[in-house]
Amino acid sequence: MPQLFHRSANTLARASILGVVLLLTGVAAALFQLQRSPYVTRQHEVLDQPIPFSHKHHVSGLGLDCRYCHTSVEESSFAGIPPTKTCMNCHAEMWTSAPLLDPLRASFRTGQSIHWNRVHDLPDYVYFNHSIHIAKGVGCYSCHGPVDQMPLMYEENSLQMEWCLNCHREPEKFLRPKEEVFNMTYHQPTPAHPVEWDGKQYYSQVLLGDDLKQQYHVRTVADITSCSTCHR
Amino acid sequence: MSNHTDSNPVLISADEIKPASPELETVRKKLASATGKRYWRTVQELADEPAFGELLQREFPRGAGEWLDPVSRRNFLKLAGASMALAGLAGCTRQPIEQILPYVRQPEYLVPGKPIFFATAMPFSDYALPLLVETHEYRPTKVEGNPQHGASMGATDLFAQASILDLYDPDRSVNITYKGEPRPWGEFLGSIRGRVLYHNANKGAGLRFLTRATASPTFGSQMAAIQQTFPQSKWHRWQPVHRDGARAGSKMAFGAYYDPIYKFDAADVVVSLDGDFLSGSWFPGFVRYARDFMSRRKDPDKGMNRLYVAETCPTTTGAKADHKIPVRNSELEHIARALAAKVGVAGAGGGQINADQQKWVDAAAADLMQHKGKSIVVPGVFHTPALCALAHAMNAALGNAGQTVTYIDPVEIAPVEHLQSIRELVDDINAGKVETLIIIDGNPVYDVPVDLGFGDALKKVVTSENGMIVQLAIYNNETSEYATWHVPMAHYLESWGDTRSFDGAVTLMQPMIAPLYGGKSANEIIAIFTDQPDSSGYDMLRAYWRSQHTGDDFEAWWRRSLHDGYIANSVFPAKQVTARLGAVPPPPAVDPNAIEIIFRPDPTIFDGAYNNNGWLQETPKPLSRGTWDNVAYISPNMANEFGFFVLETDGIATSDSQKNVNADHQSDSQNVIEITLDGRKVKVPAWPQPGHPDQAVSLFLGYGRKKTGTVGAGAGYDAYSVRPMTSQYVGSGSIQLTKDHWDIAITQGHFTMDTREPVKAASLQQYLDNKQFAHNPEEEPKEADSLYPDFRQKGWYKANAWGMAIDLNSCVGCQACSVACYAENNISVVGKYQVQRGREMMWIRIDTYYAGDPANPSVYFQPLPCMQCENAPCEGVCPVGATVHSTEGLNDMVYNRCVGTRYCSNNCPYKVRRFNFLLFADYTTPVLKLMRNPDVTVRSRGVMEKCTYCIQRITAARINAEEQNRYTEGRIDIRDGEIKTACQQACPADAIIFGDINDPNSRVAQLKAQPRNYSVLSEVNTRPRTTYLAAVNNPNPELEKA
Amino acid sequence: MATKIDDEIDVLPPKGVRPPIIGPGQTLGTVTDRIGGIVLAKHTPVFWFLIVALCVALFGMLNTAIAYLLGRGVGIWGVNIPVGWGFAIVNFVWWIGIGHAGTLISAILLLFKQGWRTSINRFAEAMTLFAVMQAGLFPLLHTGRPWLAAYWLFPIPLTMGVWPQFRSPLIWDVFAVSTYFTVSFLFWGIGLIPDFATLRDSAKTLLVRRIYGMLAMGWRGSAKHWNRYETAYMLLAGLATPLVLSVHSVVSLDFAVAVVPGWHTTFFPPYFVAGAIFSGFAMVLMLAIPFRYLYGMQDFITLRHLQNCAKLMLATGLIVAYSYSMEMFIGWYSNDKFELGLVHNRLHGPYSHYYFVLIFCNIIAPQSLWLNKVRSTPWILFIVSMIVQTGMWLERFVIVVLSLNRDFLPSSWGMYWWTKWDMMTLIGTMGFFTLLFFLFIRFMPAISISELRGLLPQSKVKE
Amino acid sequence: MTTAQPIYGMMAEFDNPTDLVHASKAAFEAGYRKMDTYTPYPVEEAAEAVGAHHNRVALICLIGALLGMIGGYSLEYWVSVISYPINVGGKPFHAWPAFIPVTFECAVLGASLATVFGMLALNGLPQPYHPVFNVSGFSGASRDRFFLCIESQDPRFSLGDTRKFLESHHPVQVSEVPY
Repeated sequence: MPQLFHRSANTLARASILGVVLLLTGVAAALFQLQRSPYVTRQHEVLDQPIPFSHKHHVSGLGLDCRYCHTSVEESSFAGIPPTKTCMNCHAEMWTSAPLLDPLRASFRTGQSIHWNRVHDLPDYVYFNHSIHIAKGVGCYSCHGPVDQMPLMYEENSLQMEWCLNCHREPEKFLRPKEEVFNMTYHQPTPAHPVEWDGKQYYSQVLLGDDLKQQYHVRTVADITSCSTCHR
Repeated sequence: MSNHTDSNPVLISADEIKPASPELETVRKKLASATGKRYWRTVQELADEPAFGELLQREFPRGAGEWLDPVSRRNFLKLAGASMALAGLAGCTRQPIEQILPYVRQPEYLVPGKPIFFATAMPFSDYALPLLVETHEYRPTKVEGNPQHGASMGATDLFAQASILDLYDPDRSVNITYKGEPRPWGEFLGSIRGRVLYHNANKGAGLRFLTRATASPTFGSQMAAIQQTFPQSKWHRWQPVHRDGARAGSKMAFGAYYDPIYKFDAADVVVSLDGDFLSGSWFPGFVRYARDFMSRRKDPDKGMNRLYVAETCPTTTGAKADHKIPVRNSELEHIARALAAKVGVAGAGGGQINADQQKWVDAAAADLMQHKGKSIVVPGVFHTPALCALAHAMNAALGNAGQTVTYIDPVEIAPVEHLQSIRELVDDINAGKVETLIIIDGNPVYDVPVDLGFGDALKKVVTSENGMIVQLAIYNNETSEYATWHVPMAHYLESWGDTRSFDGAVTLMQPMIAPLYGGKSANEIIAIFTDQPDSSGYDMLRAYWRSQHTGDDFEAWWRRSLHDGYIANSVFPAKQVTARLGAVPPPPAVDPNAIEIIFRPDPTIFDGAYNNNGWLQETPKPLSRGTWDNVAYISPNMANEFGFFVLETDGIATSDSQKNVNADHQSDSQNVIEITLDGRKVKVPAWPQPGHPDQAVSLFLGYGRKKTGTVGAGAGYDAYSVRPMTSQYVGSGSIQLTKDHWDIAITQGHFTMDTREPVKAASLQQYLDNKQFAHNPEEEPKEADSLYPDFRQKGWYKANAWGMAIDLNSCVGCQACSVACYAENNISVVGKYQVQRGREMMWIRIDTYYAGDPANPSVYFQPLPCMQCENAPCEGVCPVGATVHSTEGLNDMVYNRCVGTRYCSNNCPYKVRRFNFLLFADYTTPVLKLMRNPDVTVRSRGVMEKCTYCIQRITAARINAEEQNRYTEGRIDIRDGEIKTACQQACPADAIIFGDINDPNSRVAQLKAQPRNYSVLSEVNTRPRTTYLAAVNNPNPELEKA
Repeated sequence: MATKIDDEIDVLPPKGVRPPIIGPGQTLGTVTDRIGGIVLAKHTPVFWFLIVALCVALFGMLNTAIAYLLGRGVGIWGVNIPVGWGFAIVNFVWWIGIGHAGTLISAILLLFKQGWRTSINRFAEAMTLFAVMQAGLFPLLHTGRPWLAAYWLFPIPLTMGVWPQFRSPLIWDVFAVSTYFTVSFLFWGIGLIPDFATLRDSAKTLLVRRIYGMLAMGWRGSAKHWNRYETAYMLLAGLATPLVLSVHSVVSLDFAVAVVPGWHTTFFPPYFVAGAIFSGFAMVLMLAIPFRYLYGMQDFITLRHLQNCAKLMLATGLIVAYSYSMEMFIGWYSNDKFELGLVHNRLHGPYSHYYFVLIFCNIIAPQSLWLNKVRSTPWILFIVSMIVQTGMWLERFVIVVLSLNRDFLPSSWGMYWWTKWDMMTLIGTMGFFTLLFFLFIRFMPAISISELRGLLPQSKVKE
Repeated sequence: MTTAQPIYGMMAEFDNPTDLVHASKAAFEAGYRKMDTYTPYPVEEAAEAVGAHHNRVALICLIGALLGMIGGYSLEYWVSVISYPINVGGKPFHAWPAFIPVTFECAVLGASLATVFGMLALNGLPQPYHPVFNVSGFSGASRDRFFLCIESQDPRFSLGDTRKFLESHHPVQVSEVPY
């Protein structure tokens, strides 16, 4: 009886089995990476804006406080996007002829809003509240990153649920004194650069975080990881 | 207190922020092209929606409304395919880039993301309900009662709650039309100016105004001005649910029109002669009266008041009575006379009544005599003058007048008897005396007594060569077809105005939003005739009150009044009047064989004004639990004679007769009978209503509309079509059985408690003998016997633990809570067919149970929200953990995690969970997006939903308290009452109390400590956070013995 | 050969003598030819095309129903509140139940050294697989959004950082059913290897030989291979036995774990397992009888097999009957108001007629199996099996709907009406099932050739 | 063919299992070890004759079962107690009774997979090419023929003697098995 298959078939058969296994694992791994990839999260992706507004220039350059524009950040869920009027407070005198600012003047003239593209956009079933995070000593930096170094705004963090949980599960690792919340240059305490708060010197974030948690009545981890904290 | 985001409400009057209200025009234009975003943060944001990237969001299908649209349903395969394609990647779908549009000039008072509350008032019938309205970026989203105002005390009725939906109703009339052709405002103005000049010449001969009853002082002054400019003109009034009987009765008793004001909180004994003061706002002062009356039944240990009711058509008032007798309309006046005679009213007597009625009368009379000055006799508002006169006389004889009953001038401006008024108009028209008819609000062609032939009359006017009819109405209705000019009317939330609450206090109305559909207010239309065509409603209002206000502090006074929503100390003073029972006509003869046809306003649709309101259409009628149709009540006996299915109470019809099968929830097919009255016929579905008198049929107004919006179209039968002048509320006719059947969508098919006893009830005596009567030690599991760990040990429920107590004694079953919940929680309307399928979405339903003799049963109402069980059966069975427990003891529902196995609903012993079997939420109608509460997710297809104790309000209050640094012994110090759930806030009877059960001083904690407190189905050991206070009634021992 | 009806084989042997497991005169060669012939035959019989065509039509209907479901949502079905589970779950449990006989025959009977199992275990296992495939469809469709259910039910590290809720019986179900499918597939698969080798060697054309050659993986019947093969087969049998019992127990826990009266009961697992085997054997007969008739397999699937299946049906049927009576008895004996209400609802409620039909199908009808005549007459057996199959579907309907429609609060009692979409889905899966089965018969040895050889007298080693 | 060419072995074909078993036994007694029989169905006697008594399939199965069991339970424990402990209907985080079904299923799954793939691996399958297929009439091995093959690897193997030895057990035919 003649052979049905050539000798090489044996190696071929075993190799192909191995191949399939590898392929499947590969695909799975790829998917898990994809869902966390910047492609999906839009992390570090600079969106086109009608006006190339530079936070770097206005914050570290001119030293504007976050709250000058984002007025409701301390009292409302919504930090607030400055109305055209706010920009015109200065730009009525400065750069009055810069073509860059045409859309701004147009908006002020016509009363039509400027259409910014949303950079930090949570899904609609997530109810994030800025004011309470500010009140508990979560710095702007913790979520928005080095805004003062961003010529054009982009999303520093993934804003995915697992990312939120990082902090909600261990707030002490991220809390900072309230007075430092808007401070873009603040650094967590290290033995080299201690942080003074409440008359005490802190050499490690853990100690500081624990005290802040006490002081600011941060609710228990069980509390702030309950589903209804963010979902309704 | 109605603000749930701040302990002291941001109450602002709109005139302080004039420029605020966003450019609605642009919003509206852009809305047309907008696609479905699930909610937005500012109107501007909404007004410019990116259309792309829809498919990417398919796993919570945005704009998947296209499924419901037959046209695009064809390509559902394609789209389903898309969703499948996303299946594997759903975790990886990118969000579409969304835009954000800041204000150009942000209004001073606006904090984006925080609601602002404005005070205003809702005109209803001829008086008003004072309100606070919650607005988000100047979109009104929720209506609450004005807590500082005596007519509301913070509560509302279901109509007020539903009026929000009316405001945004896409079916509202949007165009000024001339003979059906759209026309610009200017052209209308021009043609009216012509008229004005013409009538200036002829002193207003042939100029007529037809309005509903109004209590607006400004409007009154305008009409007065008109009378001066056009002496010959006439102002007619018509509203179908009028109180002519009461008016005439008052004249009969006092020689003038007066409105009675009752002080139920001061009355120990209340006798109602079909006085339906616990059912709805057609009884002036309902909201306040429910609160007052129930305040005397909250704590049996402190004693209770006692309510005797003799009623014709069963109402929730009768349901709450300690002693109720169903009587036929013609018998009622006899009973009144007998009662009057017994309480010593001279000239009364002469009533023939049967033994049962005699017993009731004797007991009631005895009780009344024992409580002189501390009792009330309440006459029905839909009855003969004589009945009302007798009631006034009794109150006088009992010394109640001035004590528990006072009389004030009518709040209606220039009160008239409406039937008289409309009749004059029609006569004049027929006599050709009418050239110009201005119809403001209302829908006379539909609801004027049928034998007046109003439609034909109007035709005469329009067809006459100089005739013109101007109609101002919110909807294009039956009347619009006859109008020369139709002008869209502004909703009360869109217009300036003033009116009076039932006690005469002036309440001011301010707009929450610029007219969505370019509507005009009544004042603005009338102004055209008083030569101020372009003066705004605000100017007129302000001008009028400027003239009224004495003193130089007008500005401050005006601002305060607008801010509060009412003018201080404007309540009408009580009149010192005494009822003289003069020539009361002899009582009508009782014909035992005649069939009495009774007409009543519909419990949820009223006179038809709310016919196109989905929330109200889907709200079950309190007693029949029917939706989307009106039925005709007949007595169980009559039903038996006809051989109809008889609605079960545990007195009859076991729940298992095959006949009863279709009565199981959902579609209940009813036999149709034909009503004949004065030779006019109408076919109606007969509903065997326990407690309905024999030889009588009750019809409900407001349905069977020929021209209405998409919602109300085709619902119910038109009772007006057989309602002649002579029988406004009752007539004698005949009924005929037909072969037809009529499917009624009911939300409850079993009205007996079977063996389950969800409602525990006892008499006051039984309660005093055994305060623990609501508890059954054998069945109730002890705290100890559980295999589960005590989560309090693990730190759960330690800080704030939310709970609710519902007082079954107080609940009057008015449904205000259900509708409030619709408004607060963006609940979808599903329509008649889906309700028949058992898919209504109501988060808090009111179960109605009947016990005892179906001819005159005891009735119990039980509001049922989610029980928030600590051992929640629903949670353990969810495979994905979409419903789990929060540390505050809430049974969280995570919509975006739900995959829709419906296991939780199966395992819920209370069946309070609701499922989006189809895409019920409307993602496509742009204007409805303005209405939604931005703090609550709009649930999509295939998602389970349920009551959350208004988690959004809890969160807001908690955050607010934390930011104000309020803490006490480990708990966040949220003040008791700082959080009110929507249902609690709306409840007129104050039957629902929510709060922190860890705070021993909270009301809820104290109520739960009462012996009456029990949990439904405790034997299942679900440990509900929502518990009930058992019902205790206060029957007269005398009658008990008999 | 094939479709001729050789009736004489179905003639009953004299009293006391049991029909043989294999017809007389079969040799190693004939066995190979007769069974392999079905697959390797030049001409596919006409009836095969007719049946497959019909099934394809039904399969199309199924897909239509599914597509519309995905488009609109489960609202197109009859489900509602309170009856949140309808046809989908009823069909799921029904199909899963059917899927039990296969593994039972191949595993448990193997452990008990029941020789007669060999000629029916192969297609019984195939039946199992196909039935489980049908069953598997429903839990997914039943959510209306399978693209979520498909992956949120498995522990996958997604960006939400949340996981399945392992206290839910539905999750147990996911694991039980998927495991059951995998194991049954392996069992069936390794059983096929030697037979593929047979087909490889007896096929005429090179292509066919190559195809089966690949499937056979180079099996050459080496003694060492046989030795490991046998061990593995036995081990799988040993694993499958507790598994098959566990699967339907877990399915029964979907109900038993709930608080719903009529579900909340401890004796569901044995009750469900018995029912499953009951319906499983009914299905085996419903497939075996036409199969042996159409392909003239009376020599290999003899009256002996039919009789044994019938006896097993009778036995399990009696267990089921016992369960029904216990249900009622406990309901009465507990004197619990909800349990009493349940009994009342079943006997007098709006759906009582369903219950009585169920009693007839599952308790009365099977009693006919006491008669040897019935057990030995294929066409009667076929009808009885059909009745039982209907009954078992009704049983699930009664459990699901008649418990939910009147549970705790009378105010929320309701009714359930199935829609045309429900029906299309049910009938569609029947078509899908039959389709797969006939494809299987056509392309794979429907009877285990190698195992059958072992039963032949000539295959014994003489000392 | 020339004898110079190396061959896989010497193959004897029988038409009944009895002869095969006798031949195999004899071969074993004759000291042959590297040999194998090929039969259309499992013939235990033959297996014993060529010395295939024990195998490690059962061990592999056990290992699979243990892995599955431990894996399943620890997954459940980690998910519900460590990763994201949530209060579900008041049930304990570590609700071990509820964890049993999944643990069991995982164990069975692990065991089954291990068994099947272990068996195939030990058998060196898939192996579509094998010298024995070169023997004419070997297709009978999957029908009604029985083969005994003594492999050339065997120290005692020698073309002449082995052929003689096999022919002495009345086979249908004896043939060389080329590589």
